[in-house]
Amino acid sequence: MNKVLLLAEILTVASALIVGFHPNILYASVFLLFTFCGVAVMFLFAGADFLAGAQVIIYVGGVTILILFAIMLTQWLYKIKLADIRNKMVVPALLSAAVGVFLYRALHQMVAALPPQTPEALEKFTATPKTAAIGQALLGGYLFPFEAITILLLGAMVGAVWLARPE
Amino acid sequence: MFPILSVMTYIPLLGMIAVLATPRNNPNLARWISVVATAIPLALGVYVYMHFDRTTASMQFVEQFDWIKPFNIQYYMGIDGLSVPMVLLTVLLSFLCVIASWGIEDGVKGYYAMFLFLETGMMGVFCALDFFLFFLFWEIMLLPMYFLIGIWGGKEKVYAAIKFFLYTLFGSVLMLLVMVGMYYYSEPHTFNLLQLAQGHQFVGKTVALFGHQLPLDKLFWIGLFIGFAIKVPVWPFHTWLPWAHVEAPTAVSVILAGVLLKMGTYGILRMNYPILPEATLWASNFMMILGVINILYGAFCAMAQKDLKKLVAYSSVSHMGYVIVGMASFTTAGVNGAVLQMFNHGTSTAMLFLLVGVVYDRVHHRWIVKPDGSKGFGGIASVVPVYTGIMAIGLFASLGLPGLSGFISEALVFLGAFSNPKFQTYVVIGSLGILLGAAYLLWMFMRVFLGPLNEEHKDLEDINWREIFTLAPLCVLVIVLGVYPMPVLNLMGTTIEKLLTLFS
Amino acid sequence: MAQQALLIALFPLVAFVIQALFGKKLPRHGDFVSVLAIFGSFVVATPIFMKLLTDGHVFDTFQVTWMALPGVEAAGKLNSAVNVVVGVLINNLTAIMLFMVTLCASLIHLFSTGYMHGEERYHLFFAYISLFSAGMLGLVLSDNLLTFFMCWELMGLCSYLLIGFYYKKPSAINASIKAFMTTRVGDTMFFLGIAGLYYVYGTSNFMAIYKAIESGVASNITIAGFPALAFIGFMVMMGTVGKSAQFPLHVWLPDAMEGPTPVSALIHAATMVAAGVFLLIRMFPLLEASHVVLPVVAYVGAITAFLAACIAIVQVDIKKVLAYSTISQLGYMVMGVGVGAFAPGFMHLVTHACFKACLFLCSGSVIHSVHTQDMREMGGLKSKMPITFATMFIATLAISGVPGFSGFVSKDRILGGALAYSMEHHGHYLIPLLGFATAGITAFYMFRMIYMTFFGHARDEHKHHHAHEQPLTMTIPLMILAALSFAIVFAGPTGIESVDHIMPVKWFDHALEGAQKEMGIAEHLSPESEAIHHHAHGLALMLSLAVAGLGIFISSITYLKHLINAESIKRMTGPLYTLLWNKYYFDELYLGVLIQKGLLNFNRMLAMFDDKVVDRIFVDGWRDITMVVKSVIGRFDDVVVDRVMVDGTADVTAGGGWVLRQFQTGKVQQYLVLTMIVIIVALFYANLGLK
Amino acid sequence: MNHLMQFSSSLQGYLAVGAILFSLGVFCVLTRKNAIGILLGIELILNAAGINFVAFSKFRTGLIDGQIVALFIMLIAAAEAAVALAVILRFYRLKQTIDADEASIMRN
Repeated sequence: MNKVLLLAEILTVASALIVGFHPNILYASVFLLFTFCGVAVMFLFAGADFLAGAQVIIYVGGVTILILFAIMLTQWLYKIKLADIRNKMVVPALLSAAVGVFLYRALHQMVAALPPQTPEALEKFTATPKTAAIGQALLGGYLFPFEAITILLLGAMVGAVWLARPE
Repeated sequence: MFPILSVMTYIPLLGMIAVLATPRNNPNLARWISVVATAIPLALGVYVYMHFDRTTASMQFVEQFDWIKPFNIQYYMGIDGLSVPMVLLTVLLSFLCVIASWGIEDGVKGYYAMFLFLETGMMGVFCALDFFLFFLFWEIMLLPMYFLIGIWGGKEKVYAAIKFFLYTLFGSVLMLLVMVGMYYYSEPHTFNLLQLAQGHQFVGKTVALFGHQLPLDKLFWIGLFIGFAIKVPVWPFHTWLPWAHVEAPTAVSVILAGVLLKMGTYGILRMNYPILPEATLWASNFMMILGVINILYGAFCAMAQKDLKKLVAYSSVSHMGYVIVGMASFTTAGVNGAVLQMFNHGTSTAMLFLLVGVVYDRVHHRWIVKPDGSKGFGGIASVVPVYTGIMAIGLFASLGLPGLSGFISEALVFLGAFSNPKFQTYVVIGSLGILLGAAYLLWMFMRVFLGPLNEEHKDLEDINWREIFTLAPLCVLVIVLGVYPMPVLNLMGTTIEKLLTLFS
Repeated sequence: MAQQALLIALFPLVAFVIQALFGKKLPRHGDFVSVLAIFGSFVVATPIFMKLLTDGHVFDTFQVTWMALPGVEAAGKLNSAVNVVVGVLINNLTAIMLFMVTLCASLIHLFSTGYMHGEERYHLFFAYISLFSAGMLGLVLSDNLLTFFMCWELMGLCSYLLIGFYYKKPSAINASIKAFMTTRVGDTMFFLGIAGLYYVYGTSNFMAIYKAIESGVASNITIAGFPALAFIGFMVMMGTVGKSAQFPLHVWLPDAMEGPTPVSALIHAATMVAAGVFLLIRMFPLLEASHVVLPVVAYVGAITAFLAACIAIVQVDIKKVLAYSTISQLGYMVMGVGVGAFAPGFMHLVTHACFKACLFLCSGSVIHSVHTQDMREMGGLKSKMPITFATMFIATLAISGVPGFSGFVSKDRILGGALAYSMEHHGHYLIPLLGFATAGITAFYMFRMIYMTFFGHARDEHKHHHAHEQPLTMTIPLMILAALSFAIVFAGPTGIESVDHIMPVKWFDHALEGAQKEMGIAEHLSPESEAIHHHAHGLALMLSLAVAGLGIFISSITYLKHLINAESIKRMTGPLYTLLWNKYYFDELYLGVLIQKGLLNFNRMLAMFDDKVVDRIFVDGWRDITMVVKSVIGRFDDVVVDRVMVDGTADVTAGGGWVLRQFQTGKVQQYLVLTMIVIIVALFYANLGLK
Repeated sequence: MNHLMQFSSSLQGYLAVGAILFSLGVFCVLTRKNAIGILLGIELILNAAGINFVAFSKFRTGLIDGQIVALFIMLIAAAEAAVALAVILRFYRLKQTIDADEASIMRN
């Protein structure tokens, strides 16, 4: 089973690299799709089955398609100059690499501070389905953020429609 | 016990408030209120005169209670032989001046309000026995004077008012310093004048100033003396007086000459003498010289004046010189003469100023000889005989003619000063003042009243009943005190006797 | 008796008050009020005088405490108690003076009802005269120098008011102020004398002083460096010099003639000027004790007498002649007191009062009839005004020292005393010399006046025609006064002692001896001085007769018989004449130099100094200084504080703001770069911290 | 190879992937001139955050809170993307281009 996880992680990282470095925006968007799928698999192996489903529906189904639409609407197909002129890349590359490294070291030190779970607890955690627990948590302890999110989504929807309406 | 002193001091204040409340279009109401507001203190003054105990030198009608406890400041009012004549003079002159200023037309309410406020200030100064309270009333008295001269005055009233104000303020700054100094250096920190006078507290001490040790009591004495000398006025500090008198309206210059000048000498007698006797003895020679200079300087300057009021102003400088000579002689006759001279000068100068006011209200100029040399007044005796008669009485009173009050105090001052062997040469020189006094007053009487009539003034109408009413009491006082001065003299006798025990 | 005596002074005072307040409304303008008052005083004074005549001595005092100042009981200390006690003293001198003053005053009041008739301020004239009489009588009555001084100055006031009575005339008012000021100079010094008395004796009561001097108190005390008694004596003498118009303060008396003639008669002949001499007589023991002052007094008297007599020779105004003659006669009295003959001096005072009052009133009636004072316009009035001529002639004989008249008696005794004084002291011969010379000159100018007015032919027909004799109210006083000018009144028919043994009149001498005893003056002359005195008096008798006769003789040959032409003498004496005519230029000296140049310029300069220097520089100077300081600080404040400090910081912040603004490129990505840098740095430190 | 598998299924593995995704997202945002490119980067960053949350909920806390937060992140990311694209369309209509540098009206 761990081999599948390893493959998913390699898939995610590779496609993320392409998204980051590919000059053509269309290709970047497509590979973003693959990154999301890889992440969904990682969720599965992390015992977050409901989450993986949500990931697939929201990101893969919704956001990426939205981005593709946006690209279609803003780049003239017949003269798609899809090549995204990239200006200097050295400084941002160094910068983002440094951020990544420091972030990882910081998290790594924090990890040492928390007590690890026993392997069988890990096993039991990944096995139990989380949907019911998430449902109860959403309407129990997390009721207020849940409601706030619904209002947020409504607002975003109305805003997006108003902004994008034709003159 | 009925607080008569406070009532006398604050009735004018109530009067002021009442005057301010009267409607603007009814000046006569304001005038009558202020008459009442000055009549009541006058009546109380007579009561005080009747019930004043002549045999004791201690304070009478005392009102004493704590005012600002942390600084040991008390509301301490009381009068003794020294302040009774001054209180009576203040009350009488204020009453007369309110009637004399019936002719003021513009800003009647403001004028009478300021006037009553001034009376409160004056009464307070003469009754206060706490240095802080004294200083408070001293400053209160300054303010209305500034407005009275500054607003209702003559041509250069603003200059005169400012000069008067700043000059006296300079003096009171020094007084303030001394007050604080005395508070600080006195053992049980106090402002109470009587306690300060006990035990010669400031004699031995010295204070480091400008790098070397200065004797404390002499420093205090000089500070107080300058503060009061400006008011008297003593010679180098007198230049505000002619200006203030010339520019002030009649009634104000009467009060200024009648009462305010006496505050200086009263202050010296109330504070310098009892609290700092050693310093006073040390400076007696200095004071006597200043007194003689005052007499001669005032007389000489008066002779050269062309303006009636300025002449009388300089004569006041000269007559106050007698007071200083009397004070500085430390003899019974001298000091009694000095305090009597303060009272007599008050009445006789008040008469002179009122009379000058009478003629000024009619003709609006006061020139004996006009600046361009032409005749100012001339030979008006034939036109206004009654006025001439009263003027003659006033004139000969301040001249020091026997039979009138001026002579008694002058005689006492000189007899007293002469019986102190140290000052006999000064008195001989000072007696020249009596001579010069006669000269400039008679010269003025001749130029203004006698001789051929100056046609300009042939339609001058004689003195009216209101003016006579203001002058009559003063005439009576001047004549009666000239013949028999004891009614005023026995008021101050015992107090001065106690005061002088410090110096013999 | 002293209490009634007080009435003498109070009657005129009451009359003054009534007259001053209601005079105008009273019938006849109230002149009867004054006349009655003075007659009342005369009536009260007469019994006192009679008592003196009958038993040769009168004495009474009445005292009251005027001022009491409490103090330490021990005398002599600075703050010792002061009790001013005043009162009335009646002794021989007072009695005589009272009688003489009230008599003269009454007669003059009567005379002036006629003379002043129709004057504009008639009632005020009588008010002033009554006040004057009250002052004079008060002075005579007072028993101490303080009230003496008060009445003294009160009289000065009245003389000022009366001289300036015609106040419309500028010359009159100048004369009045001159009189007041000159006498005031004397009075101020007199007052210092009184102050000295209070310093030395603690009182100014005559009796107390006489006793103190007898017991020899205060011979060593000094006042302002001078020996006490000399200082007081000198100051008192200066009082007399001022009031009795002695040299050098005599300039006011001739000008005082501006006043109406009764005033001249009353004040400037009989009473006020005599008060000065009366003061000397009252204070004689003190003067005598001070040894130094008496000779000075004698010299002053002699010089004044001689100088005034000389000026009188050249005067043409009848009143001026009499004025100078008064000064001269006063000089005589002062000389008398100075040489120690204070009894004859006092007698001369009394006799002079009578005949000089008579002379003035006669000149008044002459002036009243011919309406001029210039003798050159008179002449030949003998027939027109017989009574006036007769009384004036008698008075002239008296003043010239013709035997049988009062003037001769007193003048002869004074000259005798002067001669005895010079013999005894073997020096000072100048005094008798001047004395006799003056006697001669007096006779000369008096007869010159008589001849020019009454004898010869009328020089001005118009005035001569109008001349008429005065009504009785004016002539009666003349007659009475003339009657008093005879020797019989004072010392016997002829006035010469040797002759008068048959009918001696000794009342005056007895009164004066009593007064001397009272004053403690030893009359017991040593035998040899007794002899000198006797010898001197004999010699003096011869000399005075000779001198008087000579004077009359010369005067009559020049003015009666016109043998010598007065004009030629005038030309011959040239400069001397002009000197005399200008009264030795005293007026110019005093008025011109002392007053105009000296005093007034000094005043102007001092007043200017006061305005410019003391006022401007000393006071406004401070204002200018503060102005300068203010502008300096003001500019400093603008330039430095404002510019540099405030605006500077503003620029710095603006600059800073500009620099920071450059970061606001608007490029979102650059903002993210910055954020990333910050996060990295934060994480880096976080890692450090965690480790 | 076995070691690599061991690492990838442990917490450090997940964190490593998260960190890599995060840095690539940042790089993408910084260098892309195209506004939509920036959006891509943001999506990557958000996913990285999600992974970290899930990893910690499994390997350390054993609670589902982490997952709930990840869920919320997803929801917000969706809303954010919608609005962002609407803005970009509006901007495109305004400026006919969606170059990020053009949007600098708000500069200094």
